[in-house]
Amino acid sequence: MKQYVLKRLLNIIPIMLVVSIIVFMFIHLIPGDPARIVAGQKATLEEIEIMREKLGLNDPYIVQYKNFMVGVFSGNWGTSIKSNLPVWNVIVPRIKPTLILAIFSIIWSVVAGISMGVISAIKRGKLIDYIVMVGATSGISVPLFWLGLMLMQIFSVKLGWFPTTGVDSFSSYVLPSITLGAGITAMIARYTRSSMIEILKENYIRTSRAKGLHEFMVINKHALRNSLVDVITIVGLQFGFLLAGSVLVETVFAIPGLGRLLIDSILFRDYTVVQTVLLIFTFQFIIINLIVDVLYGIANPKIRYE
Amino acid sequence: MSNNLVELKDVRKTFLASKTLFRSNKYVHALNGVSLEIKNGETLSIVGESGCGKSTLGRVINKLLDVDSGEVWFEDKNITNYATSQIRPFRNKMQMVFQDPYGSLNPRMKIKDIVAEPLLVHTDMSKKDRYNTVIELLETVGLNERHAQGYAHEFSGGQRQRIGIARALSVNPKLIIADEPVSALDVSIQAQVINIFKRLQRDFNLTYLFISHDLSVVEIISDRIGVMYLGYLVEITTKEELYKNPKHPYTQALLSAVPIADPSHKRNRIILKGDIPSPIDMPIGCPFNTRCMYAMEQCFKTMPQLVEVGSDHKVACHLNLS
Amino acid sequence: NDTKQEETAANVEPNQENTEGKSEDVNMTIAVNAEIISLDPHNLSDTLSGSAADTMYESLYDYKLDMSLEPVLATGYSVSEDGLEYTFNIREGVTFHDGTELNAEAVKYNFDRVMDEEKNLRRRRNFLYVNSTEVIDEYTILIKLDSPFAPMINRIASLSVISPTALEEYGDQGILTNPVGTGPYTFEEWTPGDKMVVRANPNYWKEGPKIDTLTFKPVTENGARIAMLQTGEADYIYPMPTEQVKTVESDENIKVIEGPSTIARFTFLNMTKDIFSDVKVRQAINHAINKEAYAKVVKSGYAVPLTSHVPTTIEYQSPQPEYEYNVEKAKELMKEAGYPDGFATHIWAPNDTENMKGMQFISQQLAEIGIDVEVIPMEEGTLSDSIYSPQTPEESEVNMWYVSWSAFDIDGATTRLFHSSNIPPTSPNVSYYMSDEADKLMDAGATEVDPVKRAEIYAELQEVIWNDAPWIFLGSDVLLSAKRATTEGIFVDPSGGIIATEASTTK
Amino acid sequence: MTDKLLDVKNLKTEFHTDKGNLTAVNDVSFYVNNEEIVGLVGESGSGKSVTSLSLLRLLPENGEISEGEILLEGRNLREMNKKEIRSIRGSDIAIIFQDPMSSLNPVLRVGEQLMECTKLHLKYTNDQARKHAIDMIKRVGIPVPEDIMNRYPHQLSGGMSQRIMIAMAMSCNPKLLIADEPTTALDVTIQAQVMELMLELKEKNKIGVLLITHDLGVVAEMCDRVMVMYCGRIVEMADVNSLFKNPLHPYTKGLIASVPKIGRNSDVLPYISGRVPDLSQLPTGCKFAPRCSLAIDKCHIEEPKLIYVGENRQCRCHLVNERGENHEQ
Amino acid sequence: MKEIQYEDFKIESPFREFSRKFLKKKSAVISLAFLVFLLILVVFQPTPYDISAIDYDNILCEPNSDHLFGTDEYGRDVLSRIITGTRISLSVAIIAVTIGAIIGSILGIIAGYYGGLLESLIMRSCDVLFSFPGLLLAIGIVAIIGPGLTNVVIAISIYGIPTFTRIIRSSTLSIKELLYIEASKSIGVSDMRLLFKHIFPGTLPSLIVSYTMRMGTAIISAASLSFLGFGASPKNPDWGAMLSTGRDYIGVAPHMLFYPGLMIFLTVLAFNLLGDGLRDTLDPKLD
Ligand SMILES: Nc1ncnc2c1ncn2[C@@H]1O[C@H](COP(=O)(O)OP(=O)(O)OP(=O)(O)O)[C@@H](O)[C@H]1O
Ligand SMILES: Nc1ncnc2c1ncn2[C@@H]1O[C@H](COP(=O)(O)OP(=O)(O)OP(=O)(O)O)[C@@H](O)[C@H]1O
Ligand SMILES: [Mg+2]
Ligand SMILES: [Mg+2]
Repeated sequence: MKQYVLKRLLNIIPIMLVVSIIVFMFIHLIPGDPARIVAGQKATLEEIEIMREKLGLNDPYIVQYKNFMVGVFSGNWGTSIKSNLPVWNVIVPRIKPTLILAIFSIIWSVVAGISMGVISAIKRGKLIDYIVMVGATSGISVPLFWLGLMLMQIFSVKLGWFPTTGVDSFSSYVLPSITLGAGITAMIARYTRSSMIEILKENYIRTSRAKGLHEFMVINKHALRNSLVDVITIVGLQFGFLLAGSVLVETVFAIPGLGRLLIDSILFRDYTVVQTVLLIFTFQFIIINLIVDVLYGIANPKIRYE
Repeated sequence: MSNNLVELKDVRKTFLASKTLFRSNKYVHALNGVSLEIKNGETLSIVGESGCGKSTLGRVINKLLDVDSGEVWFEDKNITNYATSQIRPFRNKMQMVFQDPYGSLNPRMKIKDIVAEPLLVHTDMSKKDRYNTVIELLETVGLNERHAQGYAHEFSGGQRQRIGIARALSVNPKLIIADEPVSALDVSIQAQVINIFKRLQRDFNLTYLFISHDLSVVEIISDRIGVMYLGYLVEITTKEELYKNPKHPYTQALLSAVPIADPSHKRNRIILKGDIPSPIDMPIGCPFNTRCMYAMEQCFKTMPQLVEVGSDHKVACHLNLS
Repeated sequence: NDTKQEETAANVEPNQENTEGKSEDVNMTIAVNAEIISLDPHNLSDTLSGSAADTMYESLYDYKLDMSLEPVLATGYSVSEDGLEYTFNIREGVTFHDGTELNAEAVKYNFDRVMDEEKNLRRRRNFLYVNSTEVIDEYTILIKLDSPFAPMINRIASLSVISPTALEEYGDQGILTNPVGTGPYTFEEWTPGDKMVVRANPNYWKEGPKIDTLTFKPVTENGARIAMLQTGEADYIYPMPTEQVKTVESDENIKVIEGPSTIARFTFLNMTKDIFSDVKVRQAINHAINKEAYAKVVKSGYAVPLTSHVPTTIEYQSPQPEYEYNVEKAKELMKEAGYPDGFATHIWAPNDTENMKGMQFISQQLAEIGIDVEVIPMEEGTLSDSIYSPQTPEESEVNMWYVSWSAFDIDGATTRLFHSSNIPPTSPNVSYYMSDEADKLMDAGATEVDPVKRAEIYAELQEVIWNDAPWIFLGSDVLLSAKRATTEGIFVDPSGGIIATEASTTK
Repeated sequence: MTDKLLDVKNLKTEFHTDKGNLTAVNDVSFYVNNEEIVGLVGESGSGKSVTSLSLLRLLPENGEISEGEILLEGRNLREMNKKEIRSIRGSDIAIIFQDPMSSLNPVLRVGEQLMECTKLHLKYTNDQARKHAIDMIKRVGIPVPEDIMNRYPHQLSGGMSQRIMIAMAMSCNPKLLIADEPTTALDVTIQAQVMELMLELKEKNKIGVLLITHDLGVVAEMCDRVMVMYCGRIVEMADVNSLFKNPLHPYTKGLIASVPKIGRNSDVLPYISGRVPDLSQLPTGCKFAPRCSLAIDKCHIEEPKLIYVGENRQCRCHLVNERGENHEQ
Repeated sequence: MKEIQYEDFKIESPFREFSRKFLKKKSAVISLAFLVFLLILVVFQPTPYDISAIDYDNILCEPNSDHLFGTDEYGRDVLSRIITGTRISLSVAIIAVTIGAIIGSILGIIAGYYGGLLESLIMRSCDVLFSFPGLLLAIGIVAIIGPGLTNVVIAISIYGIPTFTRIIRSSTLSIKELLYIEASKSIGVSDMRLLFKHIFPGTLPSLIVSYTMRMGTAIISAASLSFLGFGASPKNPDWGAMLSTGRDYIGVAPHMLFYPGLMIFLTVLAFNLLGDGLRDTLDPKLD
């Protein structure tokens, strides 16, 4: 297991390197001159030229990439082109809202998704299974932002139960995390269901029934534990969805998170911020996948003891 | 030209079991220096328990696997290092029949296409000729034209196995490697398939490498029998000799363990202790030393060589040397 | 040492208030449509950041709602005959939030900062003509120009004054997150990307806000911003999306506020392209567009037709005879110009819904006179690249560019857009309008100090440009904001700046 | 009659499938006495496993026992409620399945799975259960039981898993052990070990065993009485010696003849032609008739009854009946 | 050793068996019917009004008997635009997913079958693509190549490639291990024939299922791109663009937001339910 983690960690290095090159190429491939955007419509040519020099945009790409990488490793992530603040100061306050949103969403999706999946699997073919599954499938079929706007209209504007926007209190996160979690819940529910159905056919389930265990124990102890092993992987995969979804949800609910920052920064050609956020996103994604794999290994003794 | 169709010389084969980063990798020792020959027209059976390397042996001869060391000879040609393109023409001289009659037929193809596939690869027959040949072959194994249109899942295990045999026969091979062809079948059907094997051998002058784990099945069909244990060939001799005069303690135990369908038949069973060791962490010395009731000091040190102990009877056991 | 002590006192005070009576605080929230990018008033270029900074910073003079100048930190000024020297009298008894005294020294410090070439702050461009500044006495400062430049007073006056002590302490970057000015509010907190909170300045030199804190909150999603106003989470929103006025009209808790703007909406016609080189074509196009319909469709009725290339809110604006909507006349002109069957062209603009609507409208209208306009929406950065990367008019591919422009003064609203020296890549004279006559008038207007003569010059200039029709003159926005009925004292000026100096609420 | 541990009467089990209702087990009656190993043999698909699952009402969702009684010491399992039947499972009747590897939960330690049963039925504490489990592992002949307790199933060999399964089954001292092909997945040498162990346990614990297998060799070596099953019906029942010496039913005859026997194989092996019919397309009359070389017209029309043809001996064949060896009992 | 059970003796072609099972899945059949209905809309385009006919007198009309789904900010008939939008939205999805599926399958089959360095290379590239989570990749691509329908298609297909590569690879890997592949190899069948005749048909079930499911994802992605301002131009009334315009009228003309949203929802739901039904019928193990 340790071996495996180590190997995976080593594996990250080349991937991150390629990712960094892609990120760098990406931001330089996007048309648009940040110097001009930063300086504003009304800027003079001279101002723009000074700006370009200052931002190092006149250097050859190789030099710019080198500077970028040196910055990454020395912890100097540069200054936001847009706001002139250190990139770090721009990013740090954005992490918390996204993180809270992500955690809330994941927690409720996992809880709801697994319960829905299990109920559905046990009641397979019954009406309740049908309702739960069509409901779950709806969760992945609805455009996030549409759902968000609708929820806001109903629960904030009409009923006044939750704040429309912002991150000021716990209740501010309710609607956004429901919106963001809907799709993930659906995925988890569907996956749990099919995994449970497979597992309920397994011989060891028959064994545990033959021992005289209560059906509740059979499901909870024997079946669920096994299906959780599978579900872990799908939860991990959902993080990608979560990050992408956060972009949309943060836009709708005016949450000052990383996702929104990324979009705004791309639009503004705030290179330094874009590259850092992208690196954070991908790094986080890779790390989460690693954690998921490790968890999978821990949950699955076959892998743990290899 | 010698009388040997196939000859294996000290063939070794390992599989990577797990990759480790810093320590040396672990390997499954599937074949540990197996030497044997299959004579033209004979049936050589290989018996042994699960995981002892029987299938690997078959695959090595068929060149589905490359050996780590040693040589594989076919029709007096050393085919050990033949590339895929070189081996392809040889493939029509040796065909395989597999254990699992359910898995060995492509579920998405019609029976006629499955049986015709070797013809398509190795001959340039016209479509019509191919079809006729296929029907002929199916009739040889007791099926008919109507079956040709079906898909594999519509057939019973015995029928599928016969389809597999028909496929193997389609290119007039010299050697048929049958990897546990009847293990998955019910007794009442098993007999059917074995009989077909026997008949075909006569009719087409075939050579068989017949792999099985069931000593009672092997007896019906074999001329000679080799016993394998943990990747080693521990005993090889003629059928009569093996049943009458088994030399290796493992062969003896194996013979005594076969349940006999006759309640009046009482005998002393040899019950071996313990399990077959893992082919990853092989015991030092004789591989059987962990379970052998006669194990001596020497057995834990050196691996006995396979030596001639009688006419056409070879055993790898220290007991028989002393 | 004195200042240090006061500074800490000033810092502690609001905290105490916070802990004592949090619930009694009167808090107001303004929801806006974009992020606050910077709070350094010398280094920002967007209106919203300007509005946010202006709650804490003041300048020597400021625009009133009618765009006239009103003295703030200055009490008066005089200009020398040759228009090269400006003398300002600084208001006495004003202190910065950190306790520092406002005096000529402090003002000079700010001038020096903004003019520093090294720093290249964004506001530097307003002071390119300033040669030097000089402290005459404690409350008098003299500003010398290189050459006479008429709009100078507007620009000099608009320089926000930062506490020099704070600038020394926090540095050019630190000041961004630690604003210290003289304004009606003191800084409380700012999370970049999220809200900025300011607190009423208890030591304000004149009557200030009647609330405790004011929050600026960026909410980009239009629907969400309105929802906030509906639920009372916001007391004031700007901009109020024109499309959704109906949503809140019936709500008696909400008032929609309309105001004129300095924003001109128009379309550049690239005159170096054959099709647009003939003035008849350009005039035909102007006749073919129904400006009323434009206002109704694209701006949901919240726009007024342009009567010159600058909106009426700009000083020296002089109305021109309208290009009346007349398809027949337009067709006639097209025929005269040799395009009886029209031609094909394309129009560029950013890819947001409003711009796309505008482009589509133009495309539909021009179809009436046979001009086939392909709508090409582009992402902002791409658009800017496409417009500014061509180094010569020949390389330029732009045909029409649907865009808006806003400036404080007529020079700002003219020279950059029409002077022949300002064609891309230098500046956005995307019509590639090169008229000696206009150039001369623009130069003259900029250096003429006498208001009467200036007015004449600019009247002539506007006539020339209007008749040359290098643009499609579409309209000028009506600025829409909305507030809770309880909200008082928050306004939006014609340039889109939010003024909350006297904010109060009865909620 | 009272000494019958398990008495099954006219058991009928059906499956509801998309091809209609399939009767996998039909009119099956048999009994198992204490200290007796009763064999149930038959080809694949003949309904052996379904019979065993029916006994404990462990059928998959689409399966249903539609007729019959299952009496364990006189109590009818079929009429018990869910709670009662659960209290029987694992304690009075234990069952082990064919594939030991897949019958153990891969994510739980072996020890925990072993302890579950005693904790549930005998209300053992953790410590008691652990001690008992270790004891059981020792009894099935595995050295270092403490180590085994902490292992996961995939770390066991096939033989070991099957012994763990047996230990698990025996841990609550059941009265009846149902073993569904307990050795089929094992190698012969290991099979010999497990068979030896089962015989030993039966002797010691004086339990009744229902041994299901398709291997006539295993039957001959293990069982006291044998039932032969074909198409969900018992076609013959006899004590083991009579059955092998004098099989009555043509199917039994064919089956025994087709088993290869070391040292006694002739050149051509006898076999039964044709195949086991599909449940959805069962022939009318005797189900074996289409494959039976002796079939007469009647066989194709009327299904014979299972009747006593001697002391403790039953057969389901028109021919046998007609030969007048009819012993009503 | 596995338990062996004899199967049906009836001769039933795989297709008949498939349709017999499939027709039992009600939700899948209804979904299929809905999608066929959409297809009919696409082909015949029964639009009651000209989709670009501007009617300034009827701006933002509520749904009424003239305009069943109301009108938009130009007074254009929303229903007609939705019908036309069906064609655009579906073509975007179909083209994008098809491209992604073709490239992904080829890469996946190669990676799964040949293994080794080639596989590492392909799979690591997929990891890299995957490490830009979901929609971000599409956003990135559109940001580079610019908005517009074609580019949205390109972006979505690139973003679909790694998914298909992985699914097909794992499917190939498991099929490669099957005995009938070894049987064919032992016969001497060439690699090409093996790949196309034996392995590829085996991956088809998972390919079909994920293709169907990805259709839903693609439609949503395209709409999300529009929402974020990276989408197609509103002149082409694809659903995403309509939705994106509609949100500005949320309080005034909710029908402009509701109907396109509903359409997206129903279509994606149909694709997903159909995918579910196909999976249950074809029963490949999807990862
Ligand atoms: N491709 C492979 N990769 C790794 N290990 C393998 C591979 N093929 C076979 N082995 C291992 O090699 C050993 C011998 O395998 P082989 O299949 O030859 O045994 P066998 O005698 O045919 O067994 P069985 O009776 O179960 O078919 C086993 O331990 C098996 O796990
Ligand atoms: N869940 C089910 N649904 C439908 N038919 C079933 C089901 N389970 C079993 N059957 C059918 O019942 C019949 C008897 O099956 P059973 O498993 O009892 O056979 P068996 O004698 O145990 O065979 P084997 O030797 O292969 O274990 C078979 O034809 C099988 O197809
Ligand atoms: Mg094998
Ligand atoms: Mg069974």
